[in-house]
Amino acid sequence: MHPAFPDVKIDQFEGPYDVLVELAKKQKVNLSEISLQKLTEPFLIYIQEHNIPPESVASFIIVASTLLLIKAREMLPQLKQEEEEEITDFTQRLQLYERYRKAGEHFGLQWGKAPLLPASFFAEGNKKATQAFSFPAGLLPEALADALKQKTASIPVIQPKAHLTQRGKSLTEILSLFQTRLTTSSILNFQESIHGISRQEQAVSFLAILEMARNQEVQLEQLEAFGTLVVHKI
Amino acid sequence: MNQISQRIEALLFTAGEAVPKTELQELTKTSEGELTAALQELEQHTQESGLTIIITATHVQLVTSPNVAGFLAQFNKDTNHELSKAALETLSLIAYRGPLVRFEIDAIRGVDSTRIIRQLFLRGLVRQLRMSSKAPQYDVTEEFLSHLGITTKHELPNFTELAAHNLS
Amino acid sequence: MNQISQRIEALLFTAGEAVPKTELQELTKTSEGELTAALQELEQHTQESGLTIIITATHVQLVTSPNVAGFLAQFNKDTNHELSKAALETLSLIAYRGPLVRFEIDAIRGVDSTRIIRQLFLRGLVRQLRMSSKAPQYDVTEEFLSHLGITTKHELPNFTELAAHNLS
Repeated sequence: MHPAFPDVKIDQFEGPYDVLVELAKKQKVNLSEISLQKLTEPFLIYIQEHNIPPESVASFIIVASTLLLIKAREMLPQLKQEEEEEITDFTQRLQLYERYRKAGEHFGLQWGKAPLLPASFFAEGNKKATQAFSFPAGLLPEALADALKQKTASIPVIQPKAHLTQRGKSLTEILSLFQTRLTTSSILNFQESIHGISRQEQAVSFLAILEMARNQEVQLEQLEAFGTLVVHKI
Repeated sequence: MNQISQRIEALLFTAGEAVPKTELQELTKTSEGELTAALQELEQHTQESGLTIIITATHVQLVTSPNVAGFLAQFNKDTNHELSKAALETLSLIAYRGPLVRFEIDAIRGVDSTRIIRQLFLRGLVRQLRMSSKAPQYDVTEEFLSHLGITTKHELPNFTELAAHNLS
Repeated sequence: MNQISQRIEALLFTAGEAVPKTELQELTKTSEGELTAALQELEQHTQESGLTIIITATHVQLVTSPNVAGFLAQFNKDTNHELSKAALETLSLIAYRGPLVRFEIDAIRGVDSTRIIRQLFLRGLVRQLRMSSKAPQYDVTEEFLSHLGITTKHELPNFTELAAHNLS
């Protein structure tokens, strides 16, 4: 099991995330006064720093989206009626889930404490057939190969739904690449500096110089659309 | 015990693992009702014994009795039985509300359960009931019950309440 | 039955073979006299059951009862028949992809393979590998390989290709 997630620490509330959801549902905490960014930031930092299993991230997303829904409802009263039904469904589902989750915890405590054991559980080594060996008449190795080929051919091949691309350089890596280059020269031609690298890295490079411009490390100059993009060091 | 119960006990013993009820019926040439009666008698017979039977919707298995589970546990050095949080809640849903299809599990958990169900399946803790055209239904196995030290689902805590499909 | 008899029955069941009396005494912390009494009670209990115990001067073993010997014998008779398509398929899976647990075989075949595996097991073509509390794995036996005229699985036709776990 993963270590407990960090608690929420904001002016209005301090404690676990799911408790906050409960309170919000009972309107004991006014979500319209809470910044959702402040609420989720510590969590996002936490998952960057720790290796969290996807299931746990998923359960956090459920909590976060419930908060978002409740908050949206409070801020936009006209939505209230439409959403009312969905929220009731949602709350019911969460309650149902909670009951089985608790029951499952009990399984965890009891698991393997006093198991009922199958025959030969403590048998030494490998269990062999006690009956006489009887080899099937006329069985050839080729027949086995054919049987398996036929079986595997009958299994439909699952087409992947998502494609993974080879990971190129990250934004941080490309950022530092530009920063290094700009220590030696104060002007760069963007098109020249991205010549010959993959499209994915070209896109990341563009993001990198935008980020640098935002941080006022560089100034960008382009005289006409699709023209030469010049990067000036500030 | 009557002859059918004796034969079933011997078949379960030689099998060494869970046997489908349909196979027991076929091998002993009995109807569903006769099998149920025979299993009941066998269960009665094992009441004060070191062995008992686990019965699920589809299978029967001869195992050591809860009477001696504490005694045997001392010899069982295998302690690798940790289950993840996701595994526990999925098992709980399947145990109490099963047999059920994956969609129902997803709907209550609020996340896709394909991966976790597959893990449970490979560990022998759940099985698919229908493998033909329709979406497969899942139910817990004898292996699952045996790890909890019980012989039927009905011994699960609050079974009647949590097995009811319309929870208030 | 009393507690000692129950414990002994469970120990014999999980041992899967003859157990030395001295070992039973040690495990149940009993004297020779207590063990003899407990075995007597166990024998009494199995009087009308599908199982019984064989007691020799030094060992005890849990076996199927003479009551059901005739019934069980019929399953050993027709062993020299050719393999059915299902059996061939299962055997090829175990030969090329083994060791496999039953659930993996079920998953690839798409049907419950319990019975077929047991037939192969009883014919000595496959054996069970039991790794502590996990589900047993199946693999082909040496006798099986030697009857095919080969000494290792790797000599099976197209072994490398067919044993690969990723189906293309």
